[in-house]
Amino acid sequence: MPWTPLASFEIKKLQILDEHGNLDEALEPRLSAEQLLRLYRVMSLAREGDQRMLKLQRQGRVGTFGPTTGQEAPPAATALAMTERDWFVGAFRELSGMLMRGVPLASHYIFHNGWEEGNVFEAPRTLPISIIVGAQTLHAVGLAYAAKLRGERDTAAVTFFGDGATSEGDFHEALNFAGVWQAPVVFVCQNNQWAISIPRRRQTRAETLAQKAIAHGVPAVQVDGNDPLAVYSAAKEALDRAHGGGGPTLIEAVTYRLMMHTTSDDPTRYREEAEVAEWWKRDPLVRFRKYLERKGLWDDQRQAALEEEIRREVEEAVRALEAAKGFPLDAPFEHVLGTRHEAIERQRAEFLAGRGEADHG
Amino acid sequence: MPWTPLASFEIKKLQILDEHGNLDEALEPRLSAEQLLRLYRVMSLAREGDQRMLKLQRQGRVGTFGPTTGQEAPPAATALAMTERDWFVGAFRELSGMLMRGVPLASHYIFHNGWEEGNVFEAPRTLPISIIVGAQTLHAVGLAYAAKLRGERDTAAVTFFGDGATSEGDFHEALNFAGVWQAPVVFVCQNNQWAISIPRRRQTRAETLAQKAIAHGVPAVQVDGNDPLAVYSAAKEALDRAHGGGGPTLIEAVTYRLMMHTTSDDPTRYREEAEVAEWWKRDPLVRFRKYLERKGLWDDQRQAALEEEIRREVEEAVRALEAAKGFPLDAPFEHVLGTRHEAIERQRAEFLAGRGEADHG
Amino acid sequence: MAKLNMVQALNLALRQEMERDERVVVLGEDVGRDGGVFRVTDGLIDRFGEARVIDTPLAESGILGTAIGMALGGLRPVAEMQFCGFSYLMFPQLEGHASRYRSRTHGRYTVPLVVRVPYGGGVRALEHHSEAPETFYARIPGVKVVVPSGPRNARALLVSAIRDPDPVVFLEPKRSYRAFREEVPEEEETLPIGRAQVAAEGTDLTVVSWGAMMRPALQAVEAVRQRRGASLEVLDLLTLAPLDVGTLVASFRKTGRGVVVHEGPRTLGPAAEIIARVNDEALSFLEAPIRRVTGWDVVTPYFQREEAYLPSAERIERAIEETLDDQ
Amino acid sequence: MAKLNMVQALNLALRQEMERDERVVVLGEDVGRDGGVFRVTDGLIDRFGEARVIDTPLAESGILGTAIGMALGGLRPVAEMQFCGFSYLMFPQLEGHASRYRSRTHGRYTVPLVVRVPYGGGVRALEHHSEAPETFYARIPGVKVVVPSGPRNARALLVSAIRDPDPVVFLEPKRSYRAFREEVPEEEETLPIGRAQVAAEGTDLTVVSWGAMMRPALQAVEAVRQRRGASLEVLDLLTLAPLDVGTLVASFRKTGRGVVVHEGPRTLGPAAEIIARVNDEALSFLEAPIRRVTGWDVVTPYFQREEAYLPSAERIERAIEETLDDQ
Ligand SMILES: Cc1ncc(C[n+]2csc(CCOP(=O)(O)OP(=O)(O)O)c2C)c(N)n1
Ligand SMILES: Cc1ncc(C[n+]2csc(CCOP(=O)(O)OP(=O)(O)O)c2C)c(N)n1
Ligand SMILES: [Mg+2]
Ligand SMILES: [Mg+2]
Repeated sequence: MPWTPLASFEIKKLQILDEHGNLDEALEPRLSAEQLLRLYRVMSLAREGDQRMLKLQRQGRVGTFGPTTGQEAPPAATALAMTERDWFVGAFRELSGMLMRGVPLASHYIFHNGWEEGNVFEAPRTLPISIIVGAQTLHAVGLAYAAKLRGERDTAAVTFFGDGATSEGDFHEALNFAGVWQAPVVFVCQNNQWAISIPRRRQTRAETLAQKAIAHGVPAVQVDGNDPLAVYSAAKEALDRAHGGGGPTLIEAVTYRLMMHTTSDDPTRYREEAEVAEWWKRDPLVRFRKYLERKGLWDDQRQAALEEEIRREVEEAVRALEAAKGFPLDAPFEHVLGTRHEAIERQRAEFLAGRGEADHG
Repeated sequence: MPWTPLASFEIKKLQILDEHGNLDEALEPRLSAEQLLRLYRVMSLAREGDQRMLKLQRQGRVGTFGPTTGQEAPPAATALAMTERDWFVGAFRELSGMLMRGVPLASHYIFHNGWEEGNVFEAPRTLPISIIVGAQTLHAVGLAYAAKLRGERDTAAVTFFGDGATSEGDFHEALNFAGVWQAPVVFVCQNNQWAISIPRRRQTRAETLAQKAIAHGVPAVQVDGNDPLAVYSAAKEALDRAHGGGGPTLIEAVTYRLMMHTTSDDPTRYREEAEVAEWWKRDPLVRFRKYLERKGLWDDQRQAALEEEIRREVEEAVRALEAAKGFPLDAPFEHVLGTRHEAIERQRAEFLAGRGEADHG
Repeated sequence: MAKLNMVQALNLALRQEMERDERVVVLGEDVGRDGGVFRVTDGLIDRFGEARVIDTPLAESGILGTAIGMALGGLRPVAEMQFCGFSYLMFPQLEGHASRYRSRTHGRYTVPLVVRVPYGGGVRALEHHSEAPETFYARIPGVKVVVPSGPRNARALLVSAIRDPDPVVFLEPKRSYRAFREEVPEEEETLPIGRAQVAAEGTDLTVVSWGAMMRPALQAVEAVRQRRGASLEVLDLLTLAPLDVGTLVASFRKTGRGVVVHEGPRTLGPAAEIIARVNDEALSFLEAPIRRVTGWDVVTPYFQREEAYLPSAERIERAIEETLDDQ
Repeated sequence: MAKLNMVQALNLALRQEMERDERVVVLGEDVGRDGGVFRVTDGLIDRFGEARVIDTPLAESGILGTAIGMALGGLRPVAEMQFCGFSYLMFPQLEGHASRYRSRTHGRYTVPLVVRVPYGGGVRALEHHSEAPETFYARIPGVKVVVPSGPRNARALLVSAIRDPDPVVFLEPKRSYRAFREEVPEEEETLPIGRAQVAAEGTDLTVVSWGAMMRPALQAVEAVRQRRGASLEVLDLLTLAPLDVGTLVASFRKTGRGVVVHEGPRTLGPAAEIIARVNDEALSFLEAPIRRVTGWDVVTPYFQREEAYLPSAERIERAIEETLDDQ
């Protein structure tokens, strides 16, 4: 009686499609050919859109951004499991998921070219990029609470964040609120092994990031984040639970940031090329393509056609980026408040007058 | 291989002396008679000092405060396990621990009578009361880091906080930093079941508070917080680990807030008297007295003598409280910065001139 | 009409808005079963249930962060910070997100919410319970800051704040919570956000204040008026952001003299901005330096020294006299 | 003497102070192996080891909170916030504890630490990377706020800040990090905290600024001087809290006219306090309203609109001309 066991916990890892393309058929999710091909297409578009953007950045045609290459699976496969009624609340490395939600690639470019206009897109219930690490996880919990309060059983909120974000207090407050409220939230941690220069093992002493949910009585699982099938299955299960009133889940998706943190970063200062090379072997696109091929859904010809199609789509986005200029300079005055106030309008007038003079002078 | 168990965890509970005074002899800590009597004395003084303060508050002789009655064991027994080289970093419900550290009861009264002077005491490495819930836990981690950096192997930092505090982001950041740094910190959660009106089960979905440490790879244990022997043993083990370079520990001490949250609070609005009555039966003082009696260290006569002694000590503190007045009004100007600045000095002069006039006018 | 104190008036506003609009929810520490530590939310949980009157875990960033999500999701959350000194924990969510979703998305997503913050001194409280943080919030573009001074305007302004499309920090002067009562009509009343009120008209000098300081300010004005028959104008700002510059400037153009009263430290307090606005638009009308009767640039002292540090009617009186006497 | 840019000068200060005083430690996100995202801490980890150059987990409140503990424990921590927009997460620890241990314990416990914060616009960065938060920090009693404007004073002020007995928020104008070089002596140099510098003497008008805005301000001054031969005084504040009121007031008494330039929003920006101080002590010397060339009261726009929104040499020039022309 003096030393009583009170509670015990276990964290498990899910992998369905391994890096060699081997499949665990018992766990294979039931996805239609159309869904599988959409997933592959979106991941491929994200990869190509990302790589093209790196060039644009080097040419000064967009500003600083965080490449997503290598991390296409967690956002895209999760978004595939979502419906239009679910909320998508990302951080800044979820390009594939935003594309799956219907955000135009051009919006992503325009945003990263320093225009708020890049955040004005029609994709349903999809919030723009959130830069402050960890903060957005709380918004997801509030969105989920609102849905629950209104009896919208078909609505959950899905939020994404990195391994580094699990150190921020906001992340824990979000998990805790979600646990207490049994709010329909899916927390997806993209553990890409690095937070800028800080490796995962120096971010926290915990052996897994999934176990952070134990602190808040929230179920959690680790998945191979380069395995789109595992991510999909875990996300689907978590979403089903959320929709069914079963509350939140944390999914740790183990993946890797193959590029620099952002285009301002030089990763050779802090990590080994060998490590990066090792992770290239686990490229989610290669693995998924093999899977599609084995299912008879894919071949070289289709691949060539897709590549051509994507090339055109990316070119179109680049053209849209180039066309996106000349937006009204005084928009910040227009959108700072939802009501008009003399003090603001007078500053706007002063601003515009100054611009006019400056343009002439 | 697809569903791989990755990690498992267990939380245990320690009790040595149960509420009927039954002892688990195998686990009984080796404390000298002097130590045991000191512990009993300090807990008794805290109880009496607290109850007397309630009356002082009702008479308007001190301001709002949070009574500690019922929670004497965790701070006092932990402080007994500490040395002068360890840091004591409390919240606001650790009167017994502060007394054990050598903080005069009078200082506690003077602080709660609205004088910063109540924070100026000689007790070694003992920080004043910290009101912002959770914030102080980070200071403890920094103190521990400093000690470790300087090679002070005999120094750990011990920080106290409530069940409610475990919801604050700062608490998690503190645990995480301590885990990564393997800093010599002992986190003592006084889980007194309530955070003002919020019961423990609505504070978090977690079954125990101890398990919050799992999120950060930090070992944790739950103890019966009304059992001074269990608290002492857990604290001693955690301190030994910290001093030995083994890093941080979280101790959840399960106890109960027998009084109101603070003197401004009316607990009948939100909790049942029956629950309170149930916990009075687990009074740590009653239990510990029985233990001392069985060990032949205590009897009614000694009890009477102690009560008399404590009564006198408390009266002395009340007298010191009454005497503590007339402190310089401009002390806030003196202590806002460590260097002199004209702008501040001119305000001080303006302040003093204004007081002078007001006094005459 | 019922005679209500400010706590009751705020409670009335919340009750009626929750009845009128089911999107309105209340959240915070102890706002439910306990009715809030000041009882502003008293009884709401019985009327509207636990789902709309939400006792949250103890985490201020969590409270505002989830309130932002609720607002994005179509609710109208009214969050409570238990005391001013703890409200800073929600500052990053306020500055980083509540204030920005509108501008970030050019209006596609907005965050209509209210954060109620009991603030200011005078109630013999512990450390961190008596701060006056107006500046921190009024300085954030995209946030409105409202401060009532009495039960009636508190009720009307809270209703307006709840219906406002923007995040509103609603500072409640806790010293005024139970200090006095006013007639507050049962029927709906609102007051426009962004407008100051002329509490008394006059031509010799303008006294500007808000919140709990309105009472000593009015006392001081009355004393000076009686003693020397001066004609004193008094402005009750009611909104600190966006500032009602028009009313301020008009008054100073008329009087040419002024005293601004607030509790928080002098440096970078709202008085500084008011003086700067007068400098911008009415400098040539000024006949004397505008005096600031404010807290000092020190850490808010514990309560034994508090009264000596808070602006008092005497200090305000003296400042008015000196400013009137200035050549 | 070596010609250094500001990054190198700050690095020199850190290196020398760490050599001189083993209590000095550096902590923050990516300050170690990576050398800081701006390379201010470059090479320190190789020289002083991981224990004194601490790559922390990603948590700003954690960084400042543990730095407070380190300072209480006898170290001299220099914490880095990666960008201004994330520094608000440490605000509660700064306001609630760093600024208060001294006053709370009447000097028994103190918190000598430095928080370095890269701040301000002009580097085409993402949202939250370009804010100018001077007011938030300068408004906290018990905190000092220092802003260098060039490599040499950056080095000298950082040394002073590290040796200062109080918490110092050290705002580094990131636009100036690599913009230009100055001779910076290898030998120790310090500059007093709390003192402004007269960057140019003049009698017709005073321009007040600090940080990155010093360069456009000086450009504008030069242009106006050349165009109309005006005698313009320029103050580089260097410390924003506590303010060097003496130097400010003396200058305005001499010139009677002024322009204050800063990046952050106008409302409640430091310019307001400067104007209020002049109102307090030099109003009768004023011949024209002091003009504020500042950011606007809007959310900091994304980088395409940034240059249009930041004070430019042209705007400053215009304000100087208008102020000189005022009757
Ligand atoms: C609150 C906050 N602090 C610091 C930063 C600067 N920063 C941007 S991304 C990043 C690392 C994030 O790491 P992680 O969460 O693992 O996400 P990843 O970048 O790897 O996708 C940091 C420190 C920030 N954006 N927000
Ligand atoms: C950051 C913060 N938020 C709110 C408060 C107001 N408050 C004081 S104590 C308390 C409850 C604390 O509960 P717990 O941590 O369980 O400690 P206990 O009071 O039970 O000892 C609250 C909400 C505070 N002091 N600090
Ligand atoms: Mg990462
Ligand atoms: Mg408690």
